Amino acid sequence: MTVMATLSLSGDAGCHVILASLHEKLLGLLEPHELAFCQILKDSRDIPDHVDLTLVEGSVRTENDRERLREARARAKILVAIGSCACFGGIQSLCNFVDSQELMKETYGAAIAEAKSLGKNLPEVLPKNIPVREIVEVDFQIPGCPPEPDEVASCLGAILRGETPQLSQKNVCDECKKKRGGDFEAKIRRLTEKPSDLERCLLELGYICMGPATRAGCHAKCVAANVPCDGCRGPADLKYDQGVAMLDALIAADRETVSTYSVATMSAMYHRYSFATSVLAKLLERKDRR
Amino acid sequence: MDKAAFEPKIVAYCCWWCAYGAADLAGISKLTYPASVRIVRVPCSGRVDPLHVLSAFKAGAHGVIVAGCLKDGGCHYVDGNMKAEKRVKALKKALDSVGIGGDRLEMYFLSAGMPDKFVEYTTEFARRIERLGPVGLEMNRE
Amino acid sequence: MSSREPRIGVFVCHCGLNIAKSVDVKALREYASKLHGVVYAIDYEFMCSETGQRLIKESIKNHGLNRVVVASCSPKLHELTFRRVLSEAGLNPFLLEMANIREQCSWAYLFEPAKATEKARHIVCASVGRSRFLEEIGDKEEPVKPSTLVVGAGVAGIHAALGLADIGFQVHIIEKNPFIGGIVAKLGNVFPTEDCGICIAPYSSEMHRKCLYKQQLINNPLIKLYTLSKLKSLSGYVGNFKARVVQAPRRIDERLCIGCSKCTAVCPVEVPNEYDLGLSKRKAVYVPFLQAAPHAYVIDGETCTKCRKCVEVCPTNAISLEQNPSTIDLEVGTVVVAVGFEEFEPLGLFGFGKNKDVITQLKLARMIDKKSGGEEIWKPSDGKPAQRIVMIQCVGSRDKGTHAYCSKICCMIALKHARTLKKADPDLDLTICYKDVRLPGRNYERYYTDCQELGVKFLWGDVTKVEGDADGPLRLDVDLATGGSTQLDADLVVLSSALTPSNDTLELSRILNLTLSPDGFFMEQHPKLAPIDTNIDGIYICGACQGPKDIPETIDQAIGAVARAAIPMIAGKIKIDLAKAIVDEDLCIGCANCAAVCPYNAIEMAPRGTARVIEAVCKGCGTCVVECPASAIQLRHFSDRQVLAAVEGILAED
Amino acid sequence: MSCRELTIEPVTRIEGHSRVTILVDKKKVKGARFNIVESPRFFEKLLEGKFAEEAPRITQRICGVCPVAHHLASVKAIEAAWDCQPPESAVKLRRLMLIGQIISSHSLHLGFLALPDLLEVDERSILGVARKDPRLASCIFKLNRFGLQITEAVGGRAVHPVSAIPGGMSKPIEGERRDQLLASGKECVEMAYELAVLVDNKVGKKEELIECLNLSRTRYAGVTTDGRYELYDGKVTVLEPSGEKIEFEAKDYSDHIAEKTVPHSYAKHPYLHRFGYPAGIYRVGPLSRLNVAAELRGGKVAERFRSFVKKFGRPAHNTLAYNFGRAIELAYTVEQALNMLEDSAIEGNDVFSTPHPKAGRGVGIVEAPRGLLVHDYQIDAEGLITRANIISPTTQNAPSIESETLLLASNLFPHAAANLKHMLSTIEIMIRAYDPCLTCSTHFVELRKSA
Repeated sequence: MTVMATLSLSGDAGCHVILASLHEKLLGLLEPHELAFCQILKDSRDIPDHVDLTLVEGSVRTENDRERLREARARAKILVAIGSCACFGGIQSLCNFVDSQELMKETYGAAIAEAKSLGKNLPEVLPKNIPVREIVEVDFQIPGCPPEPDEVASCLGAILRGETPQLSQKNVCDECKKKRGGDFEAKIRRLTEKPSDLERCLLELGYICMGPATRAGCHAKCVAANVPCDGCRGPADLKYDQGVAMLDALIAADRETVSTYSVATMSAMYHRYSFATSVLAKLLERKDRR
Repeated sequence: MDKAAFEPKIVAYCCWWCAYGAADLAGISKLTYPASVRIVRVPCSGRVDPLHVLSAFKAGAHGVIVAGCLKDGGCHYVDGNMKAEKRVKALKKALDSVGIGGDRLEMYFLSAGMPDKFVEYTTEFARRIERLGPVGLEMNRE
Repeated sequence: MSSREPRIGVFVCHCGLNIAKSVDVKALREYASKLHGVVYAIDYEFMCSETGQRLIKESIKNHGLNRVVVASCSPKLHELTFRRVLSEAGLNPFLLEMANIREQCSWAYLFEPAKATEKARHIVCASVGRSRFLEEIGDKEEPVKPSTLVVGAGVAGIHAALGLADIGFQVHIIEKNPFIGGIVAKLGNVFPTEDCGICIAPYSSEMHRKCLYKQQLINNPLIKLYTLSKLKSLSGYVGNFKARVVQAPRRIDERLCIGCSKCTAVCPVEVPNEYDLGLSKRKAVYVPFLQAAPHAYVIDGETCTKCRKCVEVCPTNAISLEQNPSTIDLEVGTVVVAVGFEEFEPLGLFGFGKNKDVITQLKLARMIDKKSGGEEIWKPSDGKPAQRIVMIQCVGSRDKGTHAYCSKICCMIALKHARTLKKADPDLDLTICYKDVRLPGRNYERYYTDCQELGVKFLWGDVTKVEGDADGPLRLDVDLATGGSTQLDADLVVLSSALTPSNDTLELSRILNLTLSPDGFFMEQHPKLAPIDTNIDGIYICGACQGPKDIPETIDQAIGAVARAAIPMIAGKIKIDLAKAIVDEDLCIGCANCAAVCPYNAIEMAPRGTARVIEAVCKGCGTCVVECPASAIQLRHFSDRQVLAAVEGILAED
Repeated sequence: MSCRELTIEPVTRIEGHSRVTILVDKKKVKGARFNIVESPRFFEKLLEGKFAEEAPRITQRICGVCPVAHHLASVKAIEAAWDCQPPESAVKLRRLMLIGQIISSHSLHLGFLALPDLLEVDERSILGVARKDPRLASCIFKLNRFGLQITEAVGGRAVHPVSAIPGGMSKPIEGERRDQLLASGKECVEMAYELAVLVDNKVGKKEELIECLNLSRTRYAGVTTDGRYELYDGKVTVLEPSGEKIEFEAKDYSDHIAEKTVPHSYAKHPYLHRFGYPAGIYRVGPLSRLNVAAELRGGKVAERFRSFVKKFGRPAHNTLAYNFGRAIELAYTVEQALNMLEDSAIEGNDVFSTPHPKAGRGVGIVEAPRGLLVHDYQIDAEGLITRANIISPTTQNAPSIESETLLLASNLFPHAAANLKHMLSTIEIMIRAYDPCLTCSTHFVELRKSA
């Protein structure tokens, strides 16, 4: 019997919604095992001392997140980061552009920002939003915002059987049904413009479609709905910087708008979920001035 | 930090055919240039990925030079230098908005036979970086 | 393989005192020995010496090294040397990394040992860091087609074509003009042998048979000549080039034309003859001169009025006025470029273009060639004899305003013409205004002494002005090099004008992806070591398209090109190292960005939609790597990981 | 001092991280706090400088449980700023998608979070429910799946849909998908109704618990159109305990609602400005929607609604009535979904009219499963967001949750000496009834500051 736990850090609980949406499959996965801790789905106050498999959803934004994560890691044999917040820091990392002091000040007022937290009962907000991997060792990552239910089920199934789960090694374009013509429009198109040809590759039409730089496995659903991929599954090969790869390609394609808008604006286009892992984010952390 | 004591670190991505050759020739001619300029060999300035530039800053560089062949036919890979120029232009903007500053990145064009230019450019750039000082975190947001 | 834990050996070279004088090599070795992955470090006086090389080989064996860092001179000097050392020691040559601590370090900070030593540490740290990620890179073989495309049928192209055919290779030679021979055919007698420029090699009967215009080229079964033809595109790579040639219509079938000249006789159109630089006229259907090859007439489509008179008189029905351009596709293993030069048209200089009696040496050559024995040289303005001739040297050469280079053969041309004229008419007043007289070839100096003996006047100085009245003589102001100035009167001024790249050079450089020198001539791969090779494997250059040169030198180069082109074709195969771009098919989305940006067309889209690098074509510039949105393409030996390792290393704090 | 703190941490089976702290001495409760410990994610700040048309996709990441609500409130705010009217077919699709959201969220809450308590199963989780009543669990799953399927068919994805873009929808619904939904819908209508009856029967019998949670007397806010039940569009209606109603336009919300920063929560407390704090505290969500709506039109569900009104009065104040209300809404929305799907107009192809970005401010409101949701953006001439404000339902319920915690603890504590655990678990049941979504709640930047 495998003892399991789930931990929610800073995120939107969408991964738990995905777990719940496994329905009968969830029961099947859980039935011979024990879900010892899952604050959202069952009454449980503490992570037990020994857990075989812990799923972590969300990124680390507060001191409390960090402590709970470290505790979870210490008690877990296998720790799996689930969802793009846990894997790459998620969408909230786009705030890493702004100093946390300033964020707190603008949100709650100067006095509170000074204290770094709203009061003694509340955890301190860390200077930035951090992916799980940068705090503790992660055994496996299931990316996606949200992750694909089938993928979650198959990965968990594999882990429970003691196997290494497999994710697609290809890019979203591999699963995309749109047709490519070979020429790219130099203009950057925004969503406010309807695609002139619904059969045609959105990147070629000028939309910033992250398909080329994003791991497949989602069946290119967004693009099938005529909306460009926004890269929620992160890069297919984790050693690459998803957004910079796309930035390069956009510069190459003479897409002038890339240099018209600030990086903060464009990061929401090509680094929407993986900004915290990007080299750009690391640059923000450089403070060699005293 | 005392500005006078500031020793910048500058990465110079030099294309193998021209800029690297010019740097070699500078040495051969016993010309000196700031020791803060640290040369990284690339086959062509067109090989310099924005990732390389950003990573240099991440790794602690205070300035980055991309040096390629002369414009108008000087590039040994046809037009790699022009592609590099385009990227550098876009990257300067990116560096502005992440608080590094686009001034810390520059592209130079020279031929293998221009050791004097290599010295002139690198010296001038190193001065600029010394003036700018260490990398700060002033956000440049509109 | 890379999966093996790196065992790095660092070899610090003193280079005598070249490095050791400013870099503390012992300290550097000590520092290197502590870097991550380094299992062995040693310093030695000369790593490139036999003993140094043996030291590396033995260390590889004794210490089980699988990466070698040599901290010495620039890799431009000895990378290949040390790669060979690795090969000989049984290591893949690409597991070598050189740390350039001489050119980049010891020589640049010659008198600042502390600075030099510190910088050497950074450089070694970068090399060691990068070496950790080096991978073995193999090579592969590709077949080479035994045929050559020669572009340009002047003296260089013709000799290259004949040489290759002599070895037994199929040659396709294309010429943009209707007739072969290039500029040399216009020169009359040529130095140093004063023989016919059209024949070039007159002395022995055996040689004489090689005369260009004795149908050598035309009759050789291995040579196919395409006149009026231009290269439109070239794809592929050494051994497997695909060329597309477009041939303009001759409008007269070469095979049917018997050269009877009936067509010319009836043609009503008369225009200046380009061959004679306008000194004579030709018809719209013509041969420019009697010996012209191929000996078939041509109809100049620009000026022909289509009156069809020629068609009516042609006894063999060889004429077809409605002929269209045709496209010819050729597959060849190698390409020789021999498109020659043009004479610089010095408009606005020394009254050229304004005054008819200011001409260039090429025109003078045509005049000398045309005049009969006793005739005098005449003034083009009125046809009267020119009694006073002044030649001005270095027009458009050695001059920052036009061309900075020396055109190399103008001195000889001027002397040749002066000698010829003075011999024919000892009373002629002939002055040469020169900057320097440069005559470095065998038997060339004789022209100078002959001219002196014949009474040619040499005036050392710069001509500052040439002015002419309507009727009077031309008046020249000369600043003398010896000080002061003087004035000369002349009936005829002859400008020794520069040699410039032929008009097609730029376009051709784009079609062939060849680089050009700053002067605009084709750039050889190396001025000394590879004077005939280009930046593209399998494409060779010879003759004046590479820079001004005389006929002997041109033919030397043409023969050199024969040898260079023959090497891969005789071998029948080429070895291609695989330090090229490589596609990860899993990640590739088939967007073809890489194929679009590749300057060499080295990437093709495979039928299943992913990109594929043609290693033989790829030059390893790596621009495709940057443009891939899917991070699916990498450049071997300069992968992102390898470049970043060098950057991280070079910035690492001690 | 002999004060001590009783805490519940984390409060379970709710979305997000929170803690209840009750300060007691020997005899009575001195104070109570509902700490939302959930980390702030600063979405309002994050939106600044971003393309406005991307906001619907970005802001839905505020909540994985009710993304459609954020998706739609966001797109409506932008359309308001750009004076852009989506075609009728697009509005139909959006309404359907929002209904899908209510179905999936309510079924999730009832089945996974609330029912384990109300059925008093051994293991308080869906597993416990499934063991005790497999058929019920299967119903819950089917309903949840139906909701997610609607979102996927209309929105392109089941969670975090993508199709709502300023100007309409990126695609119509495919005929095949509509047929599939119709088939599942027909199966679900009966199940949803049965579930409402079950909640009524099982929970209705818990007289003691119902009595115990009949504490709050707040105001209620919800969207109505001409006084009728509404989810997607309309005016904000505030119902006084007296039964009087105040109505205002969405865009004027900031004139009516003020906020108070409280030092123990990363969520701020909003209240109706004209009544002051804490008198101006109001509640939102299923209970409010049923309170502010004059009636529910429909078949058997209307009957349920009448029985609900009969049981809890008007306005219904009992916090446990949230669960009843949720069950009724679930049955009602399934019915509505089926009605919409049966109308072939839902397949309309004209779903997009090109918007013209311009500078301006826009407010978008919808009823999220947990209540009123407001998105308010300032957009510049380039179409970049310069300022954003988002008020989520749970934020609005938080003050009431806290005050009710104090009331409940005060009531129970004197009798709880022997069974402190019972008291704490009752407090949790109360909190759960609100179905709080705490990740949503910590996004609250700008309202009129309280004195």
